[in-house]
Amino acid sequence: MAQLAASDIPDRSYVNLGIGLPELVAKYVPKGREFIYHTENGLLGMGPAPELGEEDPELINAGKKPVTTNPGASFFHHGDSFAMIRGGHIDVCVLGAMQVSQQGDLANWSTGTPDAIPAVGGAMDLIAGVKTIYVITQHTTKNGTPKLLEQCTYPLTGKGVVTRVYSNLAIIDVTSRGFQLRQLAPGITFQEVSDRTKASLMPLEQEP
Amino acid sequence: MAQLAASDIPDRSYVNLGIGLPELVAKYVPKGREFIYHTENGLLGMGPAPELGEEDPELINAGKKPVTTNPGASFFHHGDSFAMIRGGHIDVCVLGAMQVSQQGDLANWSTGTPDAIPAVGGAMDLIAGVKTIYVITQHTTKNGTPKLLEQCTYPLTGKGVVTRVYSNLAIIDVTSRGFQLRQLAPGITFQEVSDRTKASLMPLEQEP
Amino acid sequence: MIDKQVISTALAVADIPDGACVMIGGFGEAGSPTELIHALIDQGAKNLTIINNNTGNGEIGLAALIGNGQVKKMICSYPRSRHSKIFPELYRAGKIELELVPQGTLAERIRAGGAGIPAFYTATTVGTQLADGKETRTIDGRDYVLEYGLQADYALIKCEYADLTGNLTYNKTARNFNPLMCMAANITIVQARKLVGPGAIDPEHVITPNIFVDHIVEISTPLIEADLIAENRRYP
Amino acid sequence: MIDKQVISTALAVADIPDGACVMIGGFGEAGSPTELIHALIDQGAKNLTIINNNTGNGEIGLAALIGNGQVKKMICSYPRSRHSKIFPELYRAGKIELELVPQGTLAERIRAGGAGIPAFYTATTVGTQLADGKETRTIDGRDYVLEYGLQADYALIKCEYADLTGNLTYNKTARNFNPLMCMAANITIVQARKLVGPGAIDPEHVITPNIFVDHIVEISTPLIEADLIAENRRYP
Repeated sequence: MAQLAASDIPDRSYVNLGIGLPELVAKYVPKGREFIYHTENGLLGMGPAPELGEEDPELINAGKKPVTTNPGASFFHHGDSFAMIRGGHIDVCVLGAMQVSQQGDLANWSTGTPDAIPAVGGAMDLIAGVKTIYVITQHTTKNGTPKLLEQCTYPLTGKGVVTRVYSNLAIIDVTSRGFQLRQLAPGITFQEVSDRTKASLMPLEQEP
Repeated sequence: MAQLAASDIPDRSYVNLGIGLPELVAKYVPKGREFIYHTENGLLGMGPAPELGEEDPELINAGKKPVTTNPGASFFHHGDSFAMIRGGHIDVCVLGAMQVSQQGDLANWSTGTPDAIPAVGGAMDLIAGVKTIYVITQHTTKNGTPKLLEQCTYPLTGKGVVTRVYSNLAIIDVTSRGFQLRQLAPGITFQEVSDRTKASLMPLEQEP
Repeated sequence: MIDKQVISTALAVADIPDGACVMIGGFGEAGSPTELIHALIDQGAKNLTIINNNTGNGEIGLAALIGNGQVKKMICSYPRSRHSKIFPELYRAGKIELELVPQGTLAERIRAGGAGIPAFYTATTVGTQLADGKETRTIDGRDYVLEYGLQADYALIKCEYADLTGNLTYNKTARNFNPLMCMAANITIVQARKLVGPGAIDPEHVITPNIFVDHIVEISTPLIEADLIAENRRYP
Repeated sequence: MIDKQVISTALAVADIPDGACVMIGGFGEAGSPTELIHALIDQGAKNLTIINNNTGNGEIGLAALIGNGQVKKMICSYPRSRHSKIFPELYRAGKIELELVPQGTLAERIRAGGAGIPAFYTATTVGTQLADGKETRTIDGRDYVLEYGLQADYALIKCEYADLTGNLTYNKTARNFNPLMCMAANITIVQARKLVGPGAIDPEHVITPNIFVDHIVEISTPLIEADLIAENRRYP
């Protein structure tokens, strides 16, 4: 998934990766391309994790894990960092999801249950500001509940923002007509993906 | 005038000086006090003019004249510079005036005549943002027309903002009851000041 | 000469009254003024409103301040994290208020508070429940919500270098919210890893100009939060 | 490796079309990208809207661009100054439009345009004729006017050091509007006094991060406007 997502990102893109699965995208920069990674806590040109023992507790990413800097990096404060996000300067953001609707709505910050501690971080800012939003996620929850739905039931992070979903079963575009299959994972059939998607899924042949 | 204005500025104040007469204030820092001068084009800790031949065309003040930096100076962009002004961080601003009204209205950017090129610069921002606004001015225009008035006739820079006027004839406070004489220049009588002021002027005895 | 040095963290925070609104810099551990927070615990001010991106980790720093019952309300973007347990417990028990603000809106509201902008429009939260009850407006065909600037009585800040006049620099991603909070607080109290003379910081490299700084304490070897948490340490 | 260098000012400005909105950095002479402006005069784009604090001096740089009839409208705070004569003449003759914006509001509108803030409130101009026709609102008992963000198709910028990835630093008060305009323009074109390799600028000292920069031309010995004006030079 992460590798396929990386292969769809254009050369020289400014990219923000969400916490968790999306972080894996950084491992698969395609040959001949260069991505500049932005982390919203104030670093552009983020490099990989440091060697053990080389960590600086004040050089971390948005997930609060130690990172390094690449040549051409720069530090800035949160105001400037979110100016980059809100101002539309980040090209691609890859985020995790709890739910994605066929209109491109994303829910990834709260289950909405009464005892949940609500915590949004920078997700709503990224969703509102970044040009292209990719989602990378397991196709269903651990107990098999579909995450791709006609309507999200969890509180939204943003409306009509997701353009493509990379799951363990398929790559699916969000189009004006709903979910459109783009590519199946090896050994997976259209029917298997469709069965695990709680919304209409257009097969490859119906592509306009 | 400039010296008297300087003597009313508290120690450690952050001070912005308007172009022209107000610039003279910088020559009269009272003994035992330190002022930090802000120039809105992006410098805090502005020092005096450089020696001849030491000028840097990219180290200038708001009047576009060469300046120097004092120890503890810092450079910043216009956004941060006017954040200092608009955010109420500058303690005192000394400005020139075309007209001041007894309500503390200031007019100093345009005569409002049809062929005038309107030019406001940073005057309205300073007026709106700085805690204390002093005006330093000749008491009348060159041809004797009063500048202290019941109402300004020129377009306003800001309403109800001037707290004190230093003129060549007197120091005058702007109070809720109007102009209040505070100090006469040597050899000047109350009557002389009052005659050259086109508004009611309260003499020293009436001070509350 | 201007000299904003204070000789102890205790003196630096001595005047913070009950009910104050206090901004605390840092994003997780990076840039967190742990020594100043501990001094505030010793000092004991109550009913505080605290503005920080998070709610602290383990039982030290901000988490300990909350655990000590000094905080009435948190304004933050992400009140839970791997090592955060004190805030979630109090929140579930209804013993602490929470105003949840998206991280970028939080940063912009603090910047606005410092820059004299009382309110601004942003697309963040449009169409979500965090926009409920907020004024909206359509500008050039897109919807935005109205957000208000945030100001505080005090800010507690950690920096790398400070000069005696109050110019500051930060270490890497420890910069985060600190420069914004310096601008938005009435009184800004700074713990500096290294205090230097005026002019020792190149005017081109100053991140926070001295106009935004009031008091500085030198803490040359600050606590490392991750180590304290690994050791299950608590404060006091 | 990312390399944003362009080999000539002519190539750098070649794509600017008629009718474009162009931000030009600088405050008076400091930070003014004179060589890029002269390239734009050679290139000939017409009906431009120009955003700059001033309107240029003498008959070079921005004043020459205006004098060459390429500018339809100026957005600025201070269109007259000691050596400014071309704009005043055209303005009095009704041959150029002017949108007068207070300097701080101009800076904040550009910053807002770059930061995705479509509109904000400010106390500047309240009670003056520059607030005529503007929406006002009372917040916490004080009156404010609503101002909108400014964006541009292009920005012409002068910096001191640029690295090949587009990170920039500036020289002293030449910083002024330049970093804000880099943020607010769709395409940012920079003239650098010195072009260096990636990593040559300390990440802590970068003023404009490379995300805001598109094309860089090295101009190691830029024109000194004051000298040209003293010599009554004109361009072309």
